[in-house]
Amino acid sequence: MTDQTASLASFTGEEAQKKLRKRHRAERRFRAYGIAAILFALAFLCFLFGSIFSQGWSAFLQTSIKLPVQFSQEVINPSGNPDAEDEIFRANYVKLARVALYKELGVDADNRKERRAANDLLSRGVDVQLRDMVLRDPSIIGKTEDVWLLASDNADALLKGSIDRETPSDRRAMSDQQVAWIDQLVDNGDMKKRFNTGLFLNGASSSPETAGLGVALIGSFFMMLTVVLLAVPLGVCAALYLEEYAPKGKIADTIEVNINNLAAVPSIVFGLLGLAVFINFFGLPRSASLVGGLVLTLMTLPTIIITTRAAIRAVPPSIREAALGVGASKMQLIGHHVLPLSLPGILTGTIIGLVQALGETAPLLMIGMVAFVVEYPTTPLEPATGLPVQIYMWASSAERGFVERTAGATMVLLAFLIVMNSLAVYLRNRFERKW
Amino acid sequence: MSTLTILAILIGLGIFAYFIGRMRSIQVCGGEQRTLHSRPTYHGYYLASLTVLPAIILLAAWGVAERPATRYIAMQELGPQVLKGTDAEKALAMSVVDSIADGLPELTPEEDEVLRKARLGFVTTSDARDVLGRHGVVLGSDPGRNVIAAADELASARATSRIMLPIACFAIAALGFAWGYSRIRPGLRARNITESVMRSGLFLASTVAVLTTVGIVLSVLFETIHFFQFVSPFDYFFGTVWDPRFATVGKAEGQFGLLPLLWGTLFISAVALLVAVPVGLFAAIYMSEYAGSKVRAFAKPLLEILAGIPTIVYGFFALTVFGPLLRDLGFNIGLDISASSVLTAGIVMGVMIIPFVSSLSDDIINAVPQSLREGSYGLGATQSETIKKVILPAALPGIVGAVLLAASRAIGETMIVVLAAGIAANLTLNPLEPVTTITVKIVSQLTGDLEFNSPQTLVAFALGLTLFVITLALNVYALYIVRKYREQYE
Amino acid sequence: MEAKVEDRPATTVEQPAEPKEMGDAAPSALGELKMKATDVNLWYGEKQALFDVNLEIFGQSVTALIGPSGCGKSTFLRCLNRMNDVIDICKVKGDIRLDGEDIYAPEVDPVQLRARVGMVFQKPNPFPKSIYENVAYAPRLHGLCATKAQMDEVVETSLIKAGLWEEVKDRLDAPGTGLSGGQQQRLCIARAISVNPEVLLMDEPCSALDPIATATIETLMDELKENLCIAIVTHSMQQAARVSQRTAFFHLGKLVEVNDTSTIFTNPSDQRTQDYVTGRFG
Amino acid sequence: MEAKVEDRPATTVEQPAEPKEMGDAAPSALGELKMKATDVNLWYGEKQALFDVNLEIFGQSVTALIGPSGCGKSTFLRCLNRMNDVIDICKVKGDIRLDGEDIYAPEVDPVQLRARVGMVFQKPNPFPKSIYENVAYAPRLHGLCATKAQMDEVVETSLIKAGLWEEVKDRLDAPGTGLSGGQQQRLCIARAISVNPEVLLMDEPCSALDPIATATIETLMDELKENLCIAIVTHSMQQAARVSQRTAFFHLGKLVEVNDTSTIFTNPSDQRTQDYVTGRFG
Amino acid sequence: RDQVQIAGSSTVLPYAQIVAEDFGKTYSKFKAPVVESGGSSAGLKQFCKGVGEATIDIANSSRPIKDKEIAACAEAGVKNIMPVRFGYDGIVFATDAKSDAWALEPKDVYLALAEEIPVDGKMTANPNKTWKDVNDKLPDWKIVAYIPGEKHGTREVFEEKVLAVGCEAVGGMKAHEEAGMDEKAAEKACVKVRKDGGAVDIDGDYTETLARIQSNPEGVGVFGLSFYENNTDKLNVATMSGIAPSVETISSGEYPVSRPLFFYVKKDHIGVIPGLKEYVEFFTSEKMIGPDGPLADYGLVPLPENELEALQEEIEEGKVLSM
Ligand SMILES: Nc1ncnc2c1ncn2[C@@H]1O[C@H](COP(=O)(O)OP(=O)(O)OP(=O)(O)O)[C@@H](O)[C@H]1O
Ligand SMILES: Nc1ncnc2c1ncn2[C@@H]1O[C@H](COP(=O)(O)OP(=O)(O)OP(=O)(O)O)[C@@H](O)[C@H]1O
Ligand SMILES: [Mg+2]
Ligand SMILES: [Mg+2]
Ligand SMILES: O=P([O-])([O-])[O-]
Repeated sequence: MTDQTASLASFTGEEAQKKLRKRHRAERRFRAYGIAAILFALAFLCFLFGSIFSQGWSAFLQTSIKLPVQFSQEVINPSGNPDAEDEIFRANYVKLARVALYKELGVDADNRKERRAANDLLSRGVDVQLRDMVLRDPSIIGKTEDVWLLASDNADALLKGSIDRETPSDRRAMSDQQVAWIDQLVDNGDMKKRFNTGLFLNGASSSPETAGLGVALIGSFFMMLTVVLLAVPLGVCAALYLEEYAPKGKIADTIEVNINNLAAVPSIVFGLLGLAVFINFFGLPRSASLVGGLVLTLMTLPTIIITTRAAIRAVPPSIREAALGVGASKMQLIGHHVLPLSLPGILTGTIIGLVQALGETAPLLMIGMVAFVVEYPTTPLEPATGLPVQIYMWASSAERGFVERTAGATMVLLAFLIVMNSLAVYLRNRFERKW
Repeated sequence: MSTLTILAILIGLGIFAYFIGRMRSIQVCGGEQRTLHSRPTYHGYYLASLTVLPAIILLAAWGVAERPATRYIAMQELGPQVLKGTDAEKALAMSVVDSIADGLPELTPEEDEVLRKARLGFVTTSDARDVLGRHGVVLGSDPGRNVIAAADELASARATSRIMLPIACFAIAALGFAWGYSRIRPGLRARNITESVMRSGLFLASTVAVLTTVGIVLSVLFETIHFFQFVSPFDYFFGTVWDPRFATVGKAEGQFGLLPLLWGTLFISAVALLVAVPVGLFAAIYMSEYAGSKVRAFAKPLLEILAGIPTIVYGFFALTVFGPLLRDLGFNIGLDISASSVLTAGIVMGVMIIPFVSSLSDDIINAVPQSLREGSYGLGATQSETIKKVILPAALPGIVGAVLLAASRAIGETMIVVLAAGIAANLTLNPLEPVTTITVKIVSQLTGDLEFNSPQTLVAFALGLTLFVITLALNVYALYIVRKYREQYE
Repeated sequence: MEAKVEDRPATTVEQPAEPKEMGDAAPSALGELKMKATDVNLWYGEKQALFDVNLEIFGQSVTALIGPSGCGKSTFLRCLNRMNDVIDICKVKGDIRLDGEDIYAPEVDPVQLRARVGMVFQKPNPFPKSIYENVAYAPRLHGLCATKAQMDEVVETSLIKAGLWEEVKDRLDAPGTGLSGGQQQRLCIARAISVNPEVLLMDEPCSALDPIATATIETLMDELKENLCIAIVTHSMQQAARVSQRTAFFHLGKLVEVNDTSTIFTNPSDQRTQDYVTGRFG
Repeated sequence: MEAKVEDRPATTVEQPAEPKEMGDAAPSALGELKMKATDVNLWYGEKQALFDVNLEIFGQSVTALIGPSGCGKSTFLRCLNRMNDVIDICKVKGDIRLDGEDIYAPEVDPVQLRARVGMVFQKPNPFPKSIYENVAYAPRLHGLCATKAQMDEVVETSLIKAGLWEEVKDRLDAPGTGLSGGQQQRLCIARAISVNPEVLLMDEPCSALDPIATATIETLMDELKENLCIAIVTHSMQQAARVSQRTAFFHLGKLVEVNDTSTIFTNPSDQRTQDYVTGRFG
Repeated sequence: RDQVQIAGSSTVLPYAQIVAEDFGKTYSKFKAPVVESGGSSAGLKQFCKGVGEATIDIANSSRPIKDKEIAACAEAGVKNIMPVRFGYDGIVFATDAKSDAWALEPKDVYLALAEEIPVDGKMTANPNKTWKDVNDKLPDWKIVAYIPGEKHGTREVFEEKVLAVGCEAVGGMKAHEEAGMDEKAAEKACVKVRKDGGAVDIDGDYTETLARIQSNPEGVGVFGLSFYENNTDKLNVATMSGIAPSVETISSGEYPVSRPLFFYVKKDHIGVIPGLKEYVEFFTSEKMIGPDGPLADYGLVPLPENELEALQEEIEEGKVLSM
């Protein structure tokens, strides 16, 4: 009884109240740390997104100039033979565009300097633009049509404000005359920023205004396809074997450490491996998205195995016992219960792995996928690049136009990421079942 | 018939065999399914795998062997001077033969005739080249007569193989089917057989990870040995100066001290973990213990995005935004922070690996049984006391695993370090100065302007192997720690 | 005080008109009134789990709560030390007093309350720490022991009271989770009594234990009740009969009847109680 | 057969010299001999958990396994349908026969065995599927029902036998995990009997249940034993006394005594049994 | 294989890209070549893997191929290598655009960046803190120079044409030799850069150097001429010994710091790989690398006319490296 009163006093006395208040303060502090941690991470994320968006949004717009182009027969097809494909292919389309531009701006065609200055307003890619029009519809030859032609990256930069008009003209990439021309075109409504479909469709190019993510998107798609088709089944099967069958002991430990360690191997080393095995040993072609996919498969495999194992381990033993107790075989147990129940976890792991693979550059360097590829690949065996590769290459390009494209491509990649993440969260919630 | 077609037909046969197997098993037990050892489906699987698997193995083996075999046959036509040449010469000659053989089946009979004549010397081989050129076979020079002969041989060998392959495959499939069919009887342990086939499949899948390790070690080992022929292991492992210089300066003139790089790796990773572990852990605690399920469902995937952003983006962010910010901050409080420093790289990298700690720890903390929480609350503990004294200790093994994964990621990171901490290999204790890491040097020595079989480039492989061994040791140690705690607490 | 002993009514909630005029006095056979719940209603989200429960718990005695599964025994028990606060969706209405003080009053600190009203759970839940640390946990939290010697003493006394001392005194550093089920449960009791709570709530403390371990714990309760007031939830009629002085029968979230244990088991006033204790229920 | 009824000895393993000469005959009060374990020893890794256990289980009766916690009751039960195979470190020696056939013989398929020897676990563990699917699972595995109608019938019969039909017949598509504890346990029993096993092993099936649910399951056992042979592990002497015809008492991995239930509870031949059943143990 | 495959130097990459793109536009028959970037050494390593369809056809390089590499190539069967030196890369010093234009001498750079400099004829650890310490005409900026890292060939040129020259000019060479070094060791000591943060190695591309200057406006960076020409509004180029770097001054040899750029072609592949021969000819045509071509526009310092003609002739003949 005595110590009872003692304890009562110790809970209600002045001293105790003070102690208690201290504990509650600690409690509030602790909670505040948690909120601060989340806010810190989210603030960083916003900061990061903000800095990317502010740089990158303009990449989705591209300046074009509307010119009445005369598709003159003499330039395109002087022989008059409509079957002379090579002739049509090699015709001097730039000239068509330039002539139209000179006329529009009233450039003195005899003044070489002025001509060159005017030429600089047009992209180097206008020839392809016009050629494609002719190849698509040869009947256009001889007619005059209004065409929106790509402006050069400097003109584009001026319109977007990344070339400062205040810079002294000797240092500015656009001369005063060029600026005046541009202003004139803009005032006429013949020059404006339009949505940049080329960013999504074009292949690699040395000039920013014609450079696009087309090849990279296809390459990334092929690689992700390979990873999904290989890494996911392989990873899940391996995890199943290790969790359900492999005898526990030294060997299992070795494999576990080994897989954990693979997760720590720098990704470029996987590139070295891919070079040695897939290209040098199996003779697969360089720069092919299949090889890229295989390397990324090996790289993501540990992540998928580790997470899948954790998910499988989380299936309650009572369910296993129940199934075995009514005479299910091991495979039936796995197929009927373990896999369905661990599906959400497997999905999480898969997505984390895919996301990591989607953003990886270094291993692709070794197998030749950090490359300049103009042509669309039609199979996974043809040369291709990937989104992060394109970001990496654009990031190291000298032209100003690539700065915004780098950020723009990052936005595209992030969009991919967010779509994949939401898909994962959606699937996770769908398959999550309580037991 | 292309390999894909054969494969498709085989799969069709497999499905067919599956149904036959099922039917047969029901037939042999006279409808009394209880007398069957295994369910009819298993008999189906059994028959299907007997039909398909051997044929697929044959198909694969054929695929591997066909090219070398046909090429070997064709090469015999090339004549002695080529056959006596080096492998490289043979390979080159054969690539011409290959491309001609590719074109041969597309020729018209008249064109074929031209080629035949060319081979016998009645017309010039440049006629043959023209003919082939019309079918898109681009040849660098006029092919020799024996080259045409070899190509002919190659084409016919290929044609034979194309005919033989499906025959052989289907014959094997039929044999397997017949044998399996004859063995179906009530006592057949079809389930056990099927399960062991599947089990072997799973086993094969699990060997991939091990093979990857073997592959990695092998693909860096020889170059590493090569490297140590230039530089003594002592200088490498205990050298305190990293200054590889150019190969032109002199053979092994450069200094290849590992220690500054190792120190840089550990230093930056430590700073990154100093950021990621508290932030990640507190975030995890908040999400799992305090926040409502809505906040959690929202915050968790949002944080996970941090891990998926390409590191080059982080790198440029650190270089152009965060580094200067930090420097200005430091300037205001009288600290001289280089724009690229351990601190910049560490913090940005730490942010990148936050989700590894937060998401995995969140799962683990959630898995701590509610009974422990109630036990603690029941004694009058506040929530934070419960978390600190009961939940975190109980979740420790799992959290160690999460931190380890985060550390792995930090150690293996390149782009952030290059851009945010620079590439100078310093042995410094000051976090405001730049250092660099092993992975950075692996990449830069591999991609440089340096001579490729000099120690300057080869050191990349040695670094790769070193890092591999270090992380391996780290993982073994972590497993040991986790085991130790598990034994104590479970 | 003594005057009211005889007319302590068999509180039957079905007769709400009946006045409950006990004041703070307790029957002489039991100790004084320790806790008093008046018109407690409780909801889990939309679902009501307790309906107008009125119950007194007296010191120096064991009160047993019995009733079919899901009738709200655990829920009610958890109201008594506000463990229900932990469940987001749980909402309590009514008045629960400890020594006449409303424990749901805003100025009452649940943390402090739980130190005064300890709890032992159905499944033994020792912390993943050493035996010593398990017992020392609460005194350390509340800063009851200034020195190591004091702490040692508290740990020893608690373990002795819980009847575990002899079995573990040589391995106080061994993990608490390494003990057998019965030992673990006694460890949890030692942990709960280490801060000298005034009330001890036990939620099916023996359901995971074999008869021997059960017997040990029942003996323990008998001893403990000299110093504190115990409320126990049990599924076993036998156990309720063996250990408790008063028994309350719950059904579908309502307190059907509460009375002397012997009365409840021999001469209950409600038909449902009768049916339940004789196993004819449902 | 009848000749041996009287001299069926109280098998006390402490007297290993004593001949166990029962042959395959069973006492007339019980059914015929169904399972027979001879000299079963079992190790978990290094640690031996069972020592020379010899036990017969007879058809049309309930055999109860009792004993203090950790004495190996569950372990022995799990030997009978080779559920122990699942535990890597577990090694069994000895001879266990079902209808005279060695169940540990290499040609015996444990999967098939478990269809003949069903099991119900301490904690109800329905699959996270619908009630219907829970019961239909095993018949489907073993291909017992060709048509949907047959399956419906099997499900209905099993649920009726398990005494659950009335409560769930309107919501067969509801998830099995949504039922109350007692219902879940009955669902698990329905699932186990859906393939008409010859033996049903139950490991503390009622420890999580309230008396009413317990009573339902005990009644069920009484009915089921007409058609099959039941072995049940329980901590409750009362339950053992109520439901079983024969009782085996385990202690420290040894089978101390096995005999008619009434004999065990009234007149055991071993002192330890005596102590245990009267609660004086330990 | 119907595409030419090219790998190697990241310095050469932009030029190769322009050529590859135009090649694809000009020849309907051939696909545009694939140009990998991975560094000169990595490119040459791939190049020397052997001949055949599975190997690359061309290695871009920002340095001449080394003898050891030629030997390794020969060992793998790559015996006929056609070297193509197609132009020069000027190397310029530049500061942030907002600063005044600098006039540098090699000796200024040496005195600012060397690890040790002669003070009164004795080598001492570099005491200079600001550029003003080095040369009164330079601003009072803390010395921070972003120089190419050791993986870059540019670094070698920087050491040889700037540091070594500066060293010689201020008598560092002599001081070293007096301190007992032989000539080679003295040369080596001359080009050692300070490690106290004054000289920052950059392993990445010039974009990184630019980003660093933008985040530290008192930094001095080393750039390729082409990069500078594309960013004239962001950078202010310094003169070297009074000569402003430009395509003209470099090709005339007035501006001292430049290096040749190369690509190497497997002769054995010519004729086997479709488009290879055409690509090489296209690359070396006046239209591409002439003074009015797109490469010069981008910043390549073109070959003098006579060198270009000689080069085209060599390619016509198929001249290969001697082993
Ligand atoms: N956390 C919760 N959320 C929602 N409902 C709950 C929760 N806990 C209990 N309930 C519901 O409240 C009712 C009373 O539950 P309680 O746990 O108090 O029963 P009990 O009498 O202790 O039963 P048992 O003997 O099975 O332990 C039940 O219907 C239960 O489903
Ligand atoms: N998977 C296992 N690994 C190692 N030891 C085990 C395992 N399962 C049980 N044991 C040990 O074997 C012994 C017998 O355990 P068993 O579960 O059979 O006891 P029990 O009689 O069922 O006890 P309870 O009444 O508590 O269920 C115990 O000492 C236990 O610790
Ligand atoms: Mg309860
Ligand atoms: Mg048990
Ligand atoms: O990429 P580089 O070899 O030119 O530095």
